[in-house]
Amino acid sequence: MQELRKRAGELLADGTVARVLAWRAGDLPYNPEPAFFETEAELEHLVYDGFCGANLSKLMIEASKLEGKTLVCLKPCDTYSFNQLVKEHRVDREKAYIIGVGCRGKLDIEKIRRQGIRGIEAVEGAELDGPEELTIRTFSGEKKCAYRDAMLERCHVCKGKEHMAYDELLGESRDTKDAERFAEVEAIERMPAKERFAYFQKELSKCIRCNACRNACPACSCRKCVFDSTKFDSEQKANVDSFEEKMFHIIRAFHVAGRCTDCGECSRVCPQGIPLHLFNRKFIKDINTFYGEYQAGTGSDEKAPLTNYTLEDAEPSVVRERG
Amino acid sequence: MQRIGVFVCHCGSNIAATVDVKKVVELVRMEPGVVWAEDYPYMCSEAGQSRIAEAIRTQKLTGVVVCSCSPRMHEATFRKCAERSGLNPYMVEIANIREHCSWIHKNTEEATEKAVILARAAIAKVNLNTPLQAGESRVTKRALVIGGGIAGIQTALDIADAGYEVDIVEKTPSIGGRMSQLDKTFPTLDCSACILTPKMVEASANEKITLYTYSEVEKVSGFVGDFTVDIRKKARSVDMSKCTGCGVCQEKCPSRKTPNEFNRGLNTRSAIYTPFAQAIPNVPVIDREHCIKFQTGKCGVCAKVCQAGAIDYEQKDEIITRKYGAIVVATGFDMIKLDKYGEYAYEQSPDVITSLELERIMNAAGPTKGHLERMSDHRPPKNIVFIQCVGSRCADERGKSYCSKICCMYTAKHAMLIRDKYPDVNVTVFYIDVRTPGKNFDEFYRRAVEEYHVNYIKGQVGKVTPQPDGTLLVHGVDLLDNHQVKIEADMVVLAAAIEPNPDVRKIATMLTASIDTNNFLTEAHPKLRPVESPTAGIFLSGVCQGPKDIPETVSQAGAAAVKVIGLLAKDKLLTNPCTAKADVLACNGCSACANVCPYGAISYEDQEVRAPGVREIRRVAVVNSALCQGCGACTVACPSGAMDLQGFSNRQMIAEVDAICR
Amino acid sequence: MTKAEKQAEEIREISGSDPWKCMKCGKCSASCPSYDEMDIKPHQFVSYILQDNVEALAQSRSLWKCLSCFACVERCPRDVQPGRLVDAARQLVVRQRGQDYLKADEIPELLDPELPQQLLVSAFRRYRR
Amino acid sequence: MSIANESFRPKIVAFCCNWCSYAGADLAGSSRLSYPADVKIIRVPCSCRVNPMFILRAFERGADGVILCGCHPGDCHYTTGNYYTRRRMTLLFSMLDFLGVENGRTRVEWVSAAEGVKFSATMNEFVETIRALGPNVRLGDLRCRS
Repeated sequence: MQELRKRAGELLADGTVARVLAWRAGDLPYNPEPAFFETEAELEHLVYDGFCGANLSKLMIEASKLEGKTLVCLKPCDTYSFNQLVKEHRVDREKAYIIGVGCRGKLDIEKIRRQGIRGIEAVEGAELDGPEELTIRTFSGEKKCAYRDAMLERCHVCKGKEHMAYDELLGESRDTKDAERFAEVEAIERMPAKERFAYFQKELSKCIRCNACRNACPACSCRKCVFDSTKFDSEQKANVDSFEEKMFHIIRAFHVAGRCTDCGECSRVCPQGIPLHLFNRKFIKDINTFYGEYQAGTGSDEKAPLTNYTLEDAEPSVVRERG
Repeated sequence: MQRIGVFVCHCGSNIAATVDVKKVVELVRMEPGVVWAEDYPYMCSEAGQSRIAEAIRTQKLTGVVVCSCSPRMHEATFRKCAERSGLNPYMVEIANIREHCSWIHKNTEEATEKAVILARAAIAKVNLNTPLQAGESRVTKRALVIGGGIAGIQTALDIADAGYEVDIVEKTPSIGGRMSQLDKTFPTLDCSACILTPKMVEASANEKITLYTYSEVEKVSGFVGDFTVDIRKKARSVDMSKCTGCGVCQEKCPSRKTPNEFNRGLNTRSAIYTPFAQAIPNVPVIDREHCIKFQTGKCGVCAKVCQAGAIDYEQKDEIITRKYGAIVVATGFDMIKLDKYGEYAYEQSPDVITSLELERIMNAAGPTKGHLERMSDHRPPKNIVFIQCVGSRCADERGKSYCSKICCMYTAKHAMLIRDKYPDVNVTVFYIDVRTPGKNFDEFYRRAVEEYHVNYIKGQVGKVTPQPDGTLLVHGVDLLDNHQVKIEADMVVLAAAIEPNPDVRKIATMLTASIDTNNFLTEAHPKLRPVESPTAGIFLSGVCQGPKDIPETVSQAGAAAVKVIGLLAKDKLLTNPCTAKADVLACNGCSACANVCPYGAISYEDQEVRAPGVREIRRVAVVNSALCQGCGACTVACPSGAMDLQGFSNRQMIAEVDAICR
Repeated sequence: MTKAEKQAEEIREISGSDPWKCMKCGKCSASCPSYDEMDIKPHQFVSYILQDNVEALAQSRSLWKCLSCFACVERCPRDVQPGRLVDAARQLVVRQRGQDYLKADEIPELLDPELPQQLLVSAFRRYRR
Repeated sequence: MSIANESFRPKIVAFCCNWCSYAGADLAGSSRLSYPADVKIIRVPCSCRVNPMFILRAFERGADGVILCGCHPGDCHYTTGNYYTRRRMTLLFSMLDFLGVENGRTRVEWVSAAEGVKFSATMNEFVETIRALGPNVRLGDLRCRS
């Protein structure tokens, strides 16, 4: 963290960048938030630890419009999103100075809470070079929790510790993958249709349409979302029927299909804890199965799966036939 | 809010017999936006149209819905009618209550209910229609004919005659097609070559016609009036400008074992060859697959003997790109393969032949110099059996469901010619039906029976068994006498079904012309637009559209030419205004739309965008409406809905869905 | 529906064959090895069923002369497959008459030493390859 | 099929491309090849014009089945439109299936202008399928109405 502050300060000072896009401490000890820093003095508020899950690449859309370069801190998985935004001409690579920050997995405060740890006042050991165990100070004393057990779901299926784009690297990254990426999706696929339906009905009925998923998602970067515009007579309004969440989430997943890098921000930010990444991951799995392995955001020029085709593609009836 | 008039057509009893049109009128009056509704026996009639025109004027209509037949029939009629009355033609929508309703439903209540729903959907759509203006596009005054058979030649000659440039692309080394393989033609018994070669010469001599033989269409892009076509001129290995056509190279060529395609493989040819004596151009090609020089590097005899120095082993395929206003498909036919008809022993015995092979045997330039003989032992046959409908009129997957149309007549011709030249040969024809519609056709067939005593037996042959002595035992049946017939024939001729040239599928795909399950190209209307493809600017000539004899092919070729001339005579074409349009305010500039556009109609510009709170330069999509054909692929690729299709906008489609599901 | 119509319908059902597709080309009769033994020829069989004349078929000698060689089935260009209709007609008769549709003493009269036995031909057809 | 389903009149939306399937439906009409009146056709220029939004909207508004018909792959009037349709719809249908929605409610069929018979047969079969599935409850209610 100190190193990052120092390096950012140098780059600000020598005029390489006009501002720094990173995280600063939030009102609670475990919710740092994205922030722009324009002076060296402000940098003392810059933080970087296990709770800095937020993917900053989307903020580069606005930063690309500003004068001068922006220093942006990107974790390995964030760089996929960044590349995808560059590919879609939303972010100007020339306007970014990327520091690829190290990552040893990001933390999910809910995972800690689910272990019965309540009244959290502070969490120690969340920094990049911290110990394997977190020490959590609560109203009722100190609690311990393995770092690994407090990691976000997405870190257990991490795409890898390599940065797909950067100008310089800072800090070690670690492979945190210890689960199969599609295991969750496959488990649901194995359920009978009725159970699948019940499962999603339960999950989606929690949705309060706060739009946190949409706001956090780097692929959901439309200037104006179709659900806010009059384009389809589908503008957001008081839900007249129960269908709208479903439609919203299906369409949202469809709109990002082939563009979603599986960064997991949607699920991370959902205040209701809906496993929204399942929709995106289902599409990714289907795309891999039907059209060959595809990972958005690797920086290749490959056509996106939904703007591409082959003469021998599977017919839609394949869905019915596989039962 | 629009002021919509709804006009419900009875179509005589076509609609009114199943749909309660009065009730439809009564119910649509209650729809939002509808200020006028009426019914009339024939809306498309002069009187019907004038009712619409009058309502537009008196009721100050801003939108019109006609509940009638398919928009594919009369959308244009009603749009013109609206335009004449001062209403933008694109404010008219059709509710198809005939093909999609009255003709398929029997219950009046159901049909009426459905008609009302269809009308509602159209009304909901019109409520969101906006006036559209058609643009204009240029017409390249040059036509392309694909296929150099009689159909292609005739079409090209007629187009050239009107003064337009026309190119013929022919896959084989010479123009002439199937007709050049025929010996005589029914029903007048003219020599096929005698009537065809003058036309071939004319095509070659006509300065408006360019021949690309030994060439294939490689790629087609563009649209009516402005097609761009890549033609692959396959390497002939002979310099066309130097060759004198003396033929010495073919005489001296040491590679002589290649089956002769022109003679249907009944004999062999040299590796350097012209398919037949009257070939145009009279310039040979080297079949590189069978040429010793190309296969082993050693030979080069042809180059040595060529006085003109025309042989060029280094020649390469050449791709040329040309622009055309119209394209005519004249790819013709071939006979089906008979490998699935084991019972007729075609693959077992060389004396079981197809009719086209018989044509070559009867032809003086053919493998037997015109002598009728068995291919196995070159003895003249004494008993010939003709079997009709081999693979035609089949309901199974072995054959074709259609009647090949020409077999009855050419078999009568063959039978007659054989009996005429060899009166001691017995000729038996096994038929299912003898079909002879056509001028002087039945008379021709009757002559075969009455004058030449050809033995016609009604009944399909069950099996042909080659005998050890070289004869062929034909197991037939005489259905009229009701007994089985066994004939010891020494030659059996199969009237194999004809099928479209197998290459046509590839060509149809390039042209985006639709094709039916039998690979025949589909016409725009089976009765009223028989020589046009539904794809604008693509025309059909000859058997590629359906089985035809020569006179029919020639008349269709002429008809296709007239349609082409009609198109090329125009300087400008009106373009479809239902094109895509981007809303710059919502456009992300992400390129998803451009990635799916098949016409390259979408480009990106940095534009200054101004809106409340926004003033910036953005990368936004711009549609070139002259290139856009209005498929709508981009509209779905666009996540923000910035790309929309005029005339089929998102809101219009949603309104239709809502109206139907109401 | 008359009894005859019902029977014809039953035959169509058992056989799975559609006699309306027949174009009366006679290829079945031309292919039939038992043609001469038959009183109602294979192609006529189809017409009889179209005319609901099942009674005549049930009475006919042809029913028991068909070798079930299925040459007609293989070769029929219209997928009508008269052999199946014959088979079905036999089924119908068997169902009507029960197990003893054929008396043992009738068999020698029906047998023709010149002709291959139905059982044998059927076996060849089924177990060939 | 239960007796209740006999009286069930499904709402079915059929999107047909102008060049092949709409013409195929016209041919079915002029050949008097009937199919149930439950099917209502919406004309689109190409199957690739059909946005998943339209399909979901139909279900939202109470449709029991949605079928999309286009030219056979390779025969698209716009060359490539139906190839995109094929991918989009495969993914969309797979997602609906994932959500536990009966996968018989959505279908894509390729029907050419010459295939009136196929059009009618397809519609008959589709209506039959939807009748057997019964009214569309699941898609209409993924959210508990507590």
